[in-house]
Amino acid sequence: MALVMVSPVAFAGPEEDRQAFTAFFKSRFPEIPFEEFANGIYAIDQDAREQWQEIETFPPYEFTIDEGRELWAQEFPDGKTYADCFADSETGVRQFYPRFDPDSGEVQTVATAINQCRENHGAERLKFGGDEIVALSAYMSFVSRGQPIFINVPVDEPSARAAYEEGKRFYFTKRGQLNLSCADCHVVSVGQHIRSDRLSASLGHPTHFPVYRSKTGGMVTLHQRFSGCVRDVGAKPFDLQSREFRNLEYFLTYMSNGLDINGPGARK
Amino acid sequence: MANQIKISAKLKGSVADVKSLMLHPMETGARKDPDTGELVPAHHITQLIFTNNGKQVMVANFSTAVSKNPFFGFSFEGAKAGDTLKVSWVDNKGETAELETQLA
Amino acid sequence: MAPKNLTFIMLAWLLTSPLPAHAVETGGPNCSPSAKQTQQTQGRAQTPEEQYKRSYNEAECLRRAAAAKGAEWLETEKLLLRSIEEAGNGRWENALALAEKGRFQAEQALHQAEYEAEAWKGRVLK
Amino acid sequence: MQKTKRLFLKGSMALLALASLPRALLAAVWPKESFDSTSASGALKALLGTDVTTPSEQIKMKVPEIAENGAVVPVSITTNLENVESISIVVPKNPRPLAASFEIPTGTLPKVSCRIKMGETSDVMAVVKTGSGIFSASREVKVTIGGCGG
Repeated sequence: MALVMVSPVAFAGPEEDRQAFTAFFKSRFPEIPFEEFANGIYAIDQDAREQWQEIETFPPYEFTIDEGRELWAQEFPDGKTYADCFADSETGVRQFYPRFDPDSGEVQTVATAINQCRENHGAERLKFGGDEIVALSAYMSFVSRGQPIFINVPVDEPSARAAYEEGKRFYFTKRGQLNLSCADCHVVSVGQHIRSDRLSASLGHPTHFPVYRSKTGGMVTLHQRFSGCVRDVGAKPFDLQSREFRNLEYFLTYMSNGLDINGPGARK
Repeated sequence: MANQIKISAKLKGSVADVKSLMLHPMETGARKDPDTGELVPAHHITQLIFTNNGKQVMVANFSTAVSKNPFFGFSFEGAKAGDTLKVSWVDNKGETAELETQLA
Repeated sequence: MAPKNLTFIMLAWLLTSPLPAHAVETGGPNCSPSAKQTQQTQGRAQTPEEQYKRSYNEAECLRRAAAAKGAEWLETEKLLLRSIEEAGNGRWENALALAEKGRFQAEQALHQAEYEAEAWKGRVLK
Repeated sequence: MQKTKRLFLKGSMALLALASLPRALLAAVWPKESFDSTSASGALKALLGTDVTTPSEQIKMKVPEIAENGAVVPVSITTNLENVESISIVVPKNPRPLAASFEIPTGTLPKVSCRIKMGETSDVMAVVKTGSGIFSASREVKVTIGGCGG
């Protein structure tokens, strides 16, 4: 009985999922080149794009990048720095996150990796969504600008695949009082108006975070954005960096493999 | 991190194209603190002044209706490489910030 | 979109589930399947207070069941907390109305989660 | 190309000395009365002595048709008019319509850009004072209630 109900598609491999995912957006927006999806809604909405470009000429997140650069160079109590945890290459490491961490058996994001690094070197963990961790991840995105996302779901790690599948399930599951899934807005209704906003494509969603949002006049992380979306459909959000959100990020970022990191970004 | 200014100045011949960004809350005085419900007092940059080699090239007067972390761009003639462009602001609380940069 | 039999499933679930009616004051109801109802009200009309407490406990157990599935709605817990506040002021009718709203939401969230357990697979792009 | 012009406000030096502002800012006075005015007309009168402006097609404005967010509306103004002394941005429907005013000394191009807040859909007026008069241009910017930010 259960076997009959399981659609084979739901268990297609990550790479087949990704190809189907990108093919959908390619057929929905044949005029938009693949790499443009890294620009989120501004790949689709021209009037908004001009305002965005104007703000990107001198974006308010520049202060945050500076702060992150300073924090990156600070020494931990044992004299080490972040560079000892992350490869201190010119192209950064943002494009490789989230990644499956065999030690913990869980998905590690930039934020959890930052805290892991601090813990390993005798520094206190930072509060997720707090100024310092956001500045650090903004700086790390900045360093990785132009690097294509390269997320791996190792085939020899069943837990990695399970985490990916859990993220995929989250993405396609309707939730909340409005009974909407991520895919309902950002795949099925992509480009449609929701009041005065247009719905962005999920392809490219993770490339540009954290973002400076005009609405709040501050930085917003991907998980804060997840939280906002879950709230918007009338469901109780999960915690920042919860297993649910990390797995969702794993799936969503895998779907954007090959797109360039272009964070941090400015958003309305 | 307070009182920061960022400036970018590009020379095109003798014209300097100046863009600047200031870290400032630009509180209108009409916003309520979500935690306390109290009005947050107005706190905004009132005046932004640019000088090039000591000569004033721009005075920008701002109200509270200029966006948080204000951006301001303008251009002036008669600039050359090596000139000292200086920007300073003052806000309604009397706080100030300034920054100097060499045109290149 | 919702399957026709979900209401039935939920009804069956409700009927077979224990509905402990105690301890709004002591950190919430005991929702474990082995918990027995401690208060029997059969044979006489319930007081508004009893009605409320029963409703609240049911709602809170349903809410926890929805939360355990990661399917809790945004306002459910707030509704129930407000009902406790109303109850604390002896406004049993208001308290009951809020608890019932919370119960409705929690039920719907559970319906949703049970339906979605399979339905999401049909939405995966292929 | 541009001629010498008078001080933006006479007597500003004395006023500022009293206010004991930093030396770098001893240049011009912040036109408080105009900024405090709750009408566009009042703001212009306080700032320029009159609220009568001549519409001019030589003023080019770049503003969005629909603001992505009323908190950050990019505004760029440039003009071919000569002897420009000041450029001001007025949003008649804002609680305090005068958003910003820029003093343009000789040698500075009449070309400014900034980002402003708008409470609701309104015209955005560019008011340009030159040696020969006061000119204006106007464009409507729609401010809508967002959905969820894209």
